[in-house]
Order: sequence, then C-alpha cells, then structure tokens
Amino acid sequence: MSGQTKLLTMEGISKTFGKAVIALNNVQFELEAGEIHALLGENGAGKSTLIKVLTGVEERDEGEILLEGKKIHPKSTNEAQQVGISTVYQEVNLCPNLSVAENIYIGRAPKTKMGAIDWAAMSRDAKELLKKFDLHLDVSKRLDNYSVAIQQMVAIARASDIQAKVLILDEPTSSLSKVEVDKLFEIMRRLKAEGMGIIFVTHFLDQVYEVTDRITVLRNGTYVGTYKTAELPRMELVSKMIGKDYAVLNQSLKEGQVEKEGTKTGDELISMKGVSHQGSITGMDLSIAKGEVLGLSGLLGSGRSETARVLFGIDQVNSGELYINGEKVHLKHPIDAIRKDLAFCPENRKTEGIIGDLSIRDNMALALQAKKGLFKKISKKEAQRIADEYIEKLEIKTPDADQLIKNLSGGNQQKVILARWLATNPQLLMLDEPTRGIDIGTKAEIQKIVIDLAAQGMAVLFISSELDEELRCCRRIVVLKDMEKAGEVVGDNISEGAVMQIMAGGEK
Amino acid sequence: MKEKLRIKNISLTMTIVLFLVMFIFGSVRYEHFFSLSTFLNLFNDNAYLMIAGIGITFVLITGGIDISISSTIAFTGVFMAYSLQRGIPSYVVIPMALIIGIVVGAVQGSLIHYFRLQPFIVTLAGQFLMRGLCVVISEASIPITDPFFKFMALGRIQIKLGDSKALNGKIYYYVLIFVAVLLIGLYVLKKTPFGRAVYAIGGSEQSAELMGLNVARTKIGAYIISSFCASLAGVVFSFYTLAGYGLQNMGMELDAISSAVIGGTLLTGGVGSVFGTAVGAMIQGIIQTIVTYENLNTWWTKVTIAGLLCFFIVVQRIIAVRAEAMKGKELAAA
Amino acid sequence: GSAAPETAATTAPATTVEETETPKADAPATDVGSEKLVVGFAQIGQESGWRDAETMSIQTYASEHTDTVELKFADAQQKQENQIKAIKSFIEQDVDVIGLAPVVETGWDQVFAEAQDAGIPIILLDRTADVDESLYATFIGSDFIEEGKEAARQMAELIGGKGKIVELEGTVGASAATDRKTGFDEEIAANYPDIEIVASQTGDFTRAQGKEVMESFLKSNPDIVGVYAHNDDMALGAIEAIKEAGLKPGEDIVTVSVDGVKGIFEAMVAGEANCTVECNPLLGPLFFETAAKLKNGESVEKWVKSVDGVFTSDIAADVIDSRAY
Amino acid sequence: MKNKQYKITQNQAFWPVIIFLTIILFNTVMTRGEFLSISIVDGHFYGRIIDIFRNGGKLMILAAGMTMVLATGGTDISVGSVMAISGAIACSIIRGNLLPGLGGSVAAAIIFAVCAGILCGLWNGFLVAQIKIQPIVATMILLVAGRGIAQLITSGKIITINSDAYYFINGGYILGLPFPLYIVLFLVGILLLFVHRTSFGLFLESIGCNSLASKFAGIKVNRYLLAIYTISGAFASVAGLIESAGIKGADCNNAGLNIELDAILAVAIGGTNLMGGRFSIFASVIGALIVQSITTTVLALGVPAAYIRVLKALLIIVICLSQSGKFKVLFGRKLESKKKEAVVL
Ligand SMILES: Nc1ncnc2c1ncn2[C@@H]1O[C@H](COP(=O)(O)OP(=O)(O)OP(=O)(O)O)[C@@H](O)[C@H]1O
Ligand SMILES: Nc1ncnc2c1ncn2[C@@H]1O[C@H](COP(=O)(O)OP(=O)(O)OP(=O)(O)O)[C@@H](O)[C@H]1O
Ligand SMILES: [Mg+2]
Ligand SMILES: [Mg+2]
Repeated sequence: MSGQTKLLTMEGISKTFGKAVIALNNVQFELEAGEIHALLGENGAGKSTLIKVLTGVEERDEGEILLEGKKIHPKSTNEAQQVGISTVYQEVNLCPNLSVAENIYIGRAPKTKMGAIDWAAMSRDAKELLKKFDLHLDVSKRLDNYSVAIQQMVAIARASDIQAKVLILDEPTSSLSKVEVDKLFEIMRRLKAEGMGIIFVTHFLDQVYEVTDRITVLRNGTYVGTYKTAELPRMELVSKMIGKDYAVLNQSLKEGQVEKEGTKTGDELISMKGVSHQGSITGMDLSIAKGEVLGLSGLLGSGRSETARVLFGIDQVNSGELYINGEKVHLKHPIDAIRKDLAFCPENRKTEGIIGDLSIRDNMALALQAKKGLFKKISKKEAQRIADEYIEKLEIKTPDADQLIKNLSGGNQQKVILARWLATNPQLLMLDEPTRGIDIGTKAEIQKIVIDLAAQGMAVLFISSELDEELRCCRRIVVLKDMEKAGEVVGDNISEGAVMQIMAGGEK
Repeated sequence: MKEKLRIKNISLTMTIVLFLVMFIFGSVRYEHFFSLSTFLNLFNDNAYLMIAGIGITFVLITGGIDISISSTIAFTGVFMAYSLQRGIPSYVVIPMALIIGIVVGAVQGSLIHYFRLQPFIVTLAGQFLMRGLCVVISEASIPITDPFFKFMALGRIQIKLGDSKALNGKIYYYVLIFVAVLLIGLYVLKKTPFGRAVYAIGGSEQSAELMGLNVARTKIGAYIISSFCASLAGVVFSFYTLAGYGLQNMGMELDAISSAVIGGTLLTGGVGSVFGTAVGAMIQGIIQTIVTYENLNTWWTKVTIAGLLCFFIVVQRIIAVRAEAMKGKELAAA
Repeated sequence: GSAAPETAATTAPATTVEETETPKADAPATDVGSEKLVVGFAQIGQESGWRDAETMSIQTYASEHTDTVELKFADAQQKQENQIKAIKSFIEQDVDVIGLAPVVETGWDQVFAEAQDAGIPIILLDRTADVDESLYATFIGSDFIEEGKEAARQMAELIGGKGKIVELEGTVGASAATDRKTGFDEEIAANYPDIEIVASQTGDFTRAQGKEVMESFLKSNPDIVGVYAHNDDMALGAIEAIKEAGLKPGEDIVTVSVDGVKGIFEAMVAGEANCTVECNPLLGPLFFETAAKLKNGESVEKWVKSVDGVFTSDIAADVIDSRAY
Repeated sequence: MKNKQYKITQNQAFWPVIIFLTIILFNTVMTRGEFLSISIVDGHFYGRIIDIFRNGGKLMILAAGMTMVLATGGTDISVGSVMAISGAIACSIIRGNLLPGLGGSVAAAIIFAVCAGILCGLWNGFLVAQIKIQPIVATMILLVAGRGIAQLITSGKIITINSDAYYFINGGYILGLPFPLYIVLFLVGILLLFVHRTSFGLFLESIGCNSLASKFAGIKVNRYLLAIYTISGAFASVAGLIESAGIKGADCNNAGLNIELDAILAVAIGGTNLMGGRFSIFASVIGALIVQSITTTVLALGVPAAYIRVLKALLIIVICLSQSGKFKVLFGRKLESKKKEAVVL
C-alpha cells in the first residue's frame, strides 16, 4: 500500500568534512509512508552521512528536508525523534551500564502519578516488547551481559517502539543471524503496514530484494537514482552502485575462481593439536598449509573468532600444542605471533582494529614497527612509501595518507587494517569477518586479494558469516560447532548444503 | 533484579560492613568510644563533606571530574562572610551564595560540553580562579556574627536514648540539610529522567546522544549540581566554623572523590550512588576518629585511607573480572 | 636595645623556673582523683622548624612525666576541620584539659561551646582565637604585634634609621603574619620616617617561597638595604637569594626575622644574618603547668605571656649551643 | 617558503612558544627592560630570565614525564608526593637519620631517593598496567599515602641539612648557568632522543588512542605503561631532589604541594590532548616555562600573590579555548561565512 503522500523529501543535500572530503553532493531522497526504502551504495558512498544529516547528528551545508510537507531542521537526535524520526545507527549505540529495559525506554520512561519513573511498568513493557522479537531476556540485567547480536536487537526494538513516522535502520543486520534477520523483517513489514516509512541500509542484496519496495543508490556522495526494487535487476543495481559494468567485475571474480582452482597448497604451516582455551575452544585440531585459503565456518558464537585469537596469542593455550613451521610455540602476546609471521584482522574494527586519532600512514606502519621492535624505527619516508603503495593497491578512498583513519568510511578503514598486516609480509593472514559492513564491490576486491595472496604462497584463514563468500574463496572449510571442530569439507565436496549440514549437527 | 546491581552492591555492602566492623573495633578497644555521640559526630563534622561528595558523585557518574569544589566551598564562605560584614542580611546572602554555585557550575559545564574541553582542566581553572578570588576579597579570615548563622552553628537537637552517657548525643540543625540533600539525591538519580540520563552519559556519551537524550542539559546539569552542592557545603561549612577563610578546605576534593570511590562509584562513569558516597565519607571520618583515639601520628589517617582505597579498587576490579569470566561461561553454556 | 643578660635566661626560662614547681602542681591532682592529668593537644601540623620545636617541647615533657601526665596528640595537617574533629574526640574521650594551637583565628565558637558544656577548659597555645573570652580558659604565647614592633626597632638600629627595605610576609590570613606586619609597619611609620618599605609580599612562611620572592625583590629594587621576614625560614631563603645576587647578606643587606630557630643562629654566626626576635616555642612545661592548675580549679590569667628575647649576631655565637631548637 | 611557514605554525610547540615570548615581552615592557636584563654576578648569569629557567626546572622535568603519561590516556597525580618522599629520603640519609652506615653520602642519598621514585613509579605502573585500575585512581592512592609516608620517614619533622654538595643540585652554576637547567637539558634531551629516534612515540600515541587495538597490532602495552609511570616517578624524584636542595632540607608538608596540577597544566598548555594520543614533550616543557613565568610576572609586577591563581585560571581558559577544535569550528564558521559573503560581493 504505497501511499500517495510524500512522507519525507530531502533535496539538494550537500555536506563536506574539512576542505577535502565531499561526503554528499547535491543528494536527493524521498520516502513515502508505508514503504521500505533501501539506501544503497559502496563504502564511503555517503549513506551514513545522509542519515546523520537527516537526524541532526551532522549539520548539513546545504539542502532542504521536508517531513510531511513541512520544513524541518533537527539539530540533534532528540529533535529528530520529536518530529518523528527514529534511528538505529550503524554501530550499536546503547549504554552498556544500563539495564535492557532502560536502554529501551530511557528518555521516555513510564512515570507514576507522582512523576517518578515507574520501574515496574518499564520492565513489564520491555518484556512485552521484546517478546515480539522472540527475545526472552531478563530485562533488568545490564545490557553488556548480552551478545552484540542481542544488543542490536534491543536497539531495533527501541527504535521501532518509538511512535515514529520514519524509521531508519543503518546496517542493522550485519551482526544478526538468519533467524534474527527473519524476525526483524517480520517486524519491518508490520510497521510498514501500520504506515511507517522505513529507510534500510544494507550491503546484503538478498535482503534488499526480500523486503524493500524501492531503492536509492548513492555513489561517491552523489545521487545516482531511485528505482522500484521489483523493476531493477540485480546486475544492474550492482553496476549502478560501483559505477562499472557488473560483467567486468564478475569476470575478475571468475578469474579469481580460476586461480583458486589452480592453487597448489604447499607444506604445512600451522598445526593445532587438541588446543583448548578455558571458556572458549576445546580440543581444536587444525592445520593450515602454505598457499591455502582455509575457511572457518560456524554459527554465531561457535568459536571461530576464539580460534583465531588463540592462534594469535591474544588468548593463551591452556592445553594442547601449537606448531608453526613444525616448531612448537607458546604465544603469550600478539607480538610473539607477529614475529612468527602471523597476522590478524580482528572482527571489531572500531575497538580492536583502528587507532582512530592516528593518520592512515601511522596506522599502516604500526604492526610492521612493532614487529621490527622499538629501536629500528621506520623512517617517515619509508612509512609514506608503504602508505602510498597500499592506498593505490587497495584503492583506498582518501585524499592523502595524512588523513586520520577515524574519518574514513568503514570499508576504507578495513582496507587500511588489511594494509597494516600486508605490510608485515606475513606467512599466515587471519581475516575475521573482513567484509562485514563492506559493499559488494570492495567485497569482491578483498576476495580477489585473498586469492591472489594465497597464489603467492601466503596462507589465509578466512572467517566469514557469509557462506557464499567462503565457498568462493576457500578450498577447504572447517566447520565449528559449540567451540569444537565439528567437521571439514574439502575441494569438490564444498557446497552450501554440506557445510550447513555439519553446522546443523549431522556429521556429514 | 538481583543481578542488576551486583557489582555496585557488593562493594557498597562491603563498605557498610567495614564501617560497622570499625565501629565495633573502636568500641571494644577504647573507652568512651562506643557512644551515640561518636556516631552522630560523624555527621556533625562531615556534613559538608558529604553534601559536596553527593554533588560530585553526579559528575563522577557522567564520567567527568570536578576538582573545583573545595575552592567553591571556600569562596562561598568568604563571599558570605564578607557580605554579612558589609551588613547584607543573611536571607539575601545565602541565596546569592547558592546562585554563585549554580553559575560556576553552569559556566564550567558549558565550557566542558560545548567546547569539548577536558573536565579536569576546566575545573582546575575554576579551582584556581575561585581560590584566587577568595584571597582577592580578603586575605584574612572573616568572622561571621550574623544571628541566623549563629543559630545554625550552635542550634542542635539533643538525642537521649537512655540514661547512660553513651546513649546521649546531639545533632546540629545543619545536618538536616545533609539528610535532605541525600534524599533528594537518591530520588533524582533513581527516579527521574535526568538522573537516568546521568547514568546513560556515563555509560556512553555518544550513545546517549544518539538515543535522543539531551546530553547538553544533563551534563551541564551534573556540573551545576556539583557546584551547587559545593556552595551548599560552603554554607554548611560556614555554619560549622562561623567564618569565611580563603585557604579553607585545600585539597578537600580528594576526600570527596575518595568517599565516592570507597562508596562504589567508578571514575570511568556509569556506576555509583550517593548513598555509597555518604558511607564512604563516614568511613574516612571513623578512621580519623580511631587514629585520634589510638593517639597515632595523624598521618596514619592518610596512609590508612589510601590503603583502604587501594583495597576497594582492587576488589572492584576483581569483581569486574569475575563478572566478565562468568558472562563468558554463561554464553558458552547457552 | 637587646637585653643580653635577659636573653641568656630565655633559653628556656619557663622550664627552668617552673620545673621545680611541677611536682607540686601535680601533687594536688593526685590527691583529688588519684589519676593522671589527661590532656588533649590539637597541633596545627608541621609547618616550620619553629612549630616542630613547640611540638617536641610538649611531647618531651609528656614523655618525661608519664606518671603524672597523659598526652593525646593530634596533628591537624594544617586543616581546621581536622583540629575541630580532634577536639571533639578529645571531648568524647573526656580529657581534663584541651590544648589548641589554632590554625586560623575564626571558626571555634561551636566546638569551644561543646567543650564548655562538657566542662573541659581550653588552653590556646601561641595563637589566639577570635571567640568570646568566656569560651576559653587562657592563652599562652607571645605578643605578635610586639614582636613586629621590636623587629622594626632592631631594623632601624641596624640600618641607621633610613633606607629602603622589603618585607616577606607569612601565610596570608595567619595571625602571626598579620600582627607581625601590623606591629612592624606601624612602628616604622610612627617613628622612622626615613625608612621606606618598598615591597611586601607573602613568602608563605617557607624557605622556598621566601627565596623566590626575595629574588624578585632584588631585581625590582636593587637599592634595598634590609629585609624583614615574618619568620626565620623565609629569612634563610632570602639569604640564599641575596648571595645569588652577588651581595653579602648581613652586610649589604641586613636581615631581621622572628622566631629564633637554630638555622638563623647558624647564619648569624656565619655573619649572614643580623637579628632574630625570639618567639619562644618551648611552651611545653608552661602549658602543662597551666593545665594542671586548671584541672585543680585554680585561677589562671587570661594571657600567660611567654618570655621572649632578642638575639643579634654579636651574641649569636655565645648562645647558639644552648639553643634547644 | 610558504610550505615551510605552514609547517612551523602546524608544530605543536608553535603557539606555546609564541605565548611564552609574549609573556616575556609583556614583562619587558611593563618593567621597562629590567625583566630582560642579564648581568654577570660572581661569575654566573643573573637576571629574571635565569630565575625562570632555574625555578622552572622542577616543573619542566615533571611536565616532560607527565606528557608521556597523559599521552597514553593516563595521568599521574602522585608526583608531588613522590617529590616529598624523595626529598625526605635524601635529607634523612644525609643527616644520617636513615642508613647511618652510609655516613651521610650525598651520592648515596641521590641514588636512594631516585630508586624510591622509581619504586613509586613502578607501583603506579603496576596498578595501572597489571591490575588495570584507572590511572587517576591508581595514582590517587600514592598521592594520599605518599605525603604520609614521607612524614613517617622524617618522623614528622622538617629535616634541615648542611651539605654544600647537595645544595649544588639547586644552587650550583656551571658555565654561569644554573645547574637545574643542565638536569633539565640532560633528562629532556635523553627523553626526546628516545622518543624521536625510536618508535616509542608512535607506540605511546597508539596506546593512548586505543590500547586494545595497539595490543592487537603487537605492542606490549603493559610493558610501556609500566615504563612511562616509572619514568614519571623517577623524574618526580629528581624534581624532589632539586626542591629539597633549594630549601636545604626536607619539608614533607609543602614539598611539591599541588605541583601535579601545575604539571598537568603545563602539558595542557603545550597542546597535548589529556585524553591521550598526539603529544609533544618539547611543547610541554615550554608550557612549564609559561606556568613558571606567570609566577615570575606576578612577583615582578608586585601584584599580590593571590592574583597568580586568578591569572593562571584565565590563561588556562584562553589557551584551552584557542586549542579547542570545537571553538575553532564555531568561530571559524563565522569567519568563513564572512569570507564567502565577501566573495559573492
Ligand atoms: N567526521 C568525518 N570527517 C571526515 N570525513 C568523514 C567523516 N564522516 C564521514 N566522512 C567521510 O564521508 C564519506 C561518506 O562516509 P559514510 O560513512 O557516509 O559512508 P557510508 O556510505 O555509510 O559507508 P559504509 O558503507 O562504509 O558505512 C567517506 O568518504 C568518509 O570518509
Ligand atoms: N558481544 C560479545 N560480548 C561478550 N562475549 C562475546 C561477544 N561476542 C562473542 N562473545 C564470546 O565469544 C564466544 C564465541 O564467539 P565468537 O566471536 O568466537 O564466535 P564466532 O563464531 O566468531 O561468531 P561471530 O564472529 O559471528 O560473532 C561467545 O560464546 C562469547 O563467549
Ligand atoms: Mg555507513
Ligand atoms: Mg567472530
């Protein structure tokens, strides 16, 4: 029931950061009541910025925003909420020290007749609300007792409960499991039926086609166009997003595929024998050979990240043995692993990856510097050379290497972290969700890089929640379940079905 | 429900237990120690510290810090004494002193919030400024002779629970101000949107902003409360000493902060309670009393408080680490 | 002029004279309750060598008379709050007499009233308190204004009644500082029109600040002939500064200070300082004397003046060995 | 040429140096040149500028150590107490009250005092790095206890000493310049060399921005934290020696009282972000000179000492505002919009 009234119109929106970064340039957008509208684009296309401008987090330079025909100019999220715009931002934005119930209701808590906060009513309401999401939590527990996925659901619950006209979801699904995503879609459809307009940002094209009515595409901060989802074929959508013909892109991927087939695996590099770490993994046997891309698959919380953490010396081996190049090692700190030519891109970019206030150059040089030690300082010239090399190689979107990394978009930050590790010239590269929150074009690039690196003899441990990505890159996939190795599929046996079956419980 | 406040409660419970243990220890060990008046004197002598501590707790929960409070206390004292000396009546002087507190807090809070300046540095400037102004107004200590102040200084309620001397004690009227501040503080933090926003900002300022809370108002509000309480503490302190003196209460902000930490407030923000702060101040008071009774070098007071601080902080850390480990296990089990 | 014979006796006049009497004073106490004289003393803290000497004097007396005297001692670390709390716990402990060297003059009404209610007399030591006379029993100490006046007379004599001088003040607001300034300035203004005090700033009673302030004085007023410091410590700091400026302390610039600590005697012997107006800190014996009297209900004067002397560099060498602090 | 200009003004120490020079200039004008005059007295230089450098020595040393602590996002408020401890130990040894077997050796006194400073620093570092206590709380423990410990060492008395060798630490001159200046040059020089010739600086900044990510990048965060708190403690003990040599004794009550505030202020004036990240030791040292020169200014102008605090307060606000990005944005925007209008016209 896509209505006639234009719920929201944005016109001629421009936004620059500093002097060099033009995040948005004369962008337009419109949303009708009762529609789910996808906002798509590559990393750094300006999606999050557009949303921030809309909700008053960032001040726009130019442009107009009309809500139900009336000009609005919110200066803060609070004002945006008051006029009826409710938002779930890209990163989880809740208060870890407050209870679940409070996180949902803070700022609009039920009151007693005396005007005091009614805690009992709040808990009751929160329980009721979360039930709609099939979440049965102790809502009086602190939020940080729960996993990121649950926190994300709580954030969505909060936003959906606010009596809003416009609901904005900026990549809400990146840390959700399939079941949770389905739940979310159900709720979105219901809200849509109630006449709410929903803006949905995602990098999962399947999801776009599953729930959205229309699509607006941004590229490099400019408006590309708005299309009916049903009328826009996938291929075309992708080429609009990346500005290249999809066929070309596909070709390059195919080449990767071919190379992958041609890859010969070399000697064994890593071998874990019955490795356990208290509270995370138990009795893990794993071996990785040179020139191999090993996929690590499993459901959320199955222990994939934990395996990588142990391999990288972040968590210590409590029992079992770990061999690198046939030599038994005890890794006490990441630096021990780095000195053994291991590298690790962690999954939480913001907290474990980037050093926000340092430049791209310093961020890239950091691991190499740590590897070389305190006294062998990398000269500024050398660091600049490394930075320039990788900015070009990985096509990082930035005016220069002096930019602070925190000002890059998520995908570009990820590439800088990747560059940090490539600069150390590792034998094993561990990538934990390297493409989370990354657009399809960059995703393909990263996959290609991975395959290229393997072809050059590097071993890669590839962890991804997107199965098709693993299927595309890996010759061997180890499936984890409940902190243990549940099975393995190799070569021609690799298929979605085979992996799923092991995940689901049946061994083979 | 039990789980929610676990960390905070354990350290608060420990604080209360510790207080009782010390009181019993003192009573057993020293003659005259066990008496109602020893207990009530903790309030009589620390009321101003507790009031200021309650105020600073708001700021600490937001994750900020306010080291200007001791100067605010001294400044309001000097200001009032000076004005009273000039013949301005007390019913004008006291509200003016409180307004000064509010203004100081509003200015500091605004500088911190709108210009993103460091709370430590801004309140350091506030500390210097007010301490300096004190001496600019008057170098000497100015006595207060105003009848209302005299009344508040000397007026007290005799409490007689029995005939024995140990069951007698007295409470000065100004202690009631502390009781009121404590009750209001408890209510505001637990039951008002403002209070909850204070906690939210301590948890994550950015999140609070994005959740649509009015961060500016809350943060500045916390600094206003802190300075207001400091000026109120200044009023109580001038009841206590009947004078205004510019060098009074040097370094007292540390006592207030230690009280909060001993009472379970995390200086990283997000966790804390005004009740805990009051108990923290009482513990420091009782240590001081015991040191006097023991006839030790009074520097042992400081050393003991530091030891206690250390103990509490380490325990809080251990509890936090444990909680994390537990969480890991629970998730693994799920 | 300085009275040399008199000063010889001031080494510890109170002690020597009274010590013989002490047992007598205590004897009635033993008769009355056959118990010791319990005294609580709230000391300011440790701010200078002078105060250390006072503390020592009290503690030594108590430790030498453990059979008759019991001392409860609290160091307030320069904070009035701490002193008040200490006094209150002395009241709780039901001591016989409370001694106090008040950190500031004001702010004692409440706690003194409590002591009065409990029937415990208060002795103020070396500093006065700005309270109603009825609230304390007696004040033992010197007359700071008189010290200032004496210092002015000494200064005038040293510089021949004319010239520019500077003044290093004590901690702002402290009665010792205010009174020593008042006495000095008044005496100069009244009797020595040719002496000009060209600069006066606080050195906070400490050596470090005395030195820093003097350094500055010397640069803005190169032609000064004398420095008056409210205590010896600041004078010692000033001497350093004078030396650094390439001048001879004691000759090019004369010094007059108050207290009479050992350090200044050493400086006088070395010819680097000229005069100190003693402010006797050895008040222990006198204090306990008075306390015993009060316990026994004997009357004491409202102001028991301690006996102080004046020492100049000429006699410094003779008396230095007999200085106890 | 233009490029170079750009670089100089971008340097973190640029504004502090300008401010310092302005203060000097202001004083020179106010005192009609007296402020700048330097003469030679007894074979050493003599003048207010020399005073600033000598009296500011302690603060420069503390600020250098404090800069690194702040760069890691920490803070060390115990430096004043460490100064008191170091002075107490040194003077007690020289007096023979402590370790009389050493016969009052000045060298031993210095070594033990610095060792005590290192121990204090290790303790702070241990609490911060190993127990993971917030720096301000961790160092508050020593701040509160330290002065008490110093008092217990001196059994609550001011200890005066008589040792020309020891006095030299504060009052001595080499080549006409005060000895503390050489200590500063030596310590700060070594530190600067270390920070710039090695990757120490990069690691500290990285730890200050995001210590978890730094650990993941292979930096031994705990080791560096321990190191910088130790350096800060050691520097504080040296400052304590200078101070106690200056007063020829140990005054546990007043030694280094509230100096941690001045040290942090100096770093802030130097433009280092107190939350961690980018830092400049040189700028902080200039910041320390600015703080010291305020005191000297007030004394030189004969203004009541009370105004030192007021002046410092105003200066803090002005400097912080001028460094505040937000402030620049607010006012820069106004300027820019004016410029734009001008273009349109
Ligand atoms: N605060 C900032 N300062 C400077 N540049 C910024 C800032 N915020 C965003 N940018 C830049 O603006 C551009 C748009 O970023 P935005 O976050 O909107 O991208 P996005 O489309 O959401 O990307 P992603 O899919 O990676 O989240 C990027 O080039 C980014 O580097
Ligand atoms: N947000 C979180 N908060 C606390 N613990 C977490 C969180 N995320 C994961 N964990 C811990 O890590 C364990 C394993 O999660 P891990 O990240 O290794 O799983 P994974 O298979 O890599 O899943 P994914 O990376 O998709 O989340 C969980 O059981 C839990 O103990
Ligand atoms: Mg985005
Ligand atoms: Mg994971």
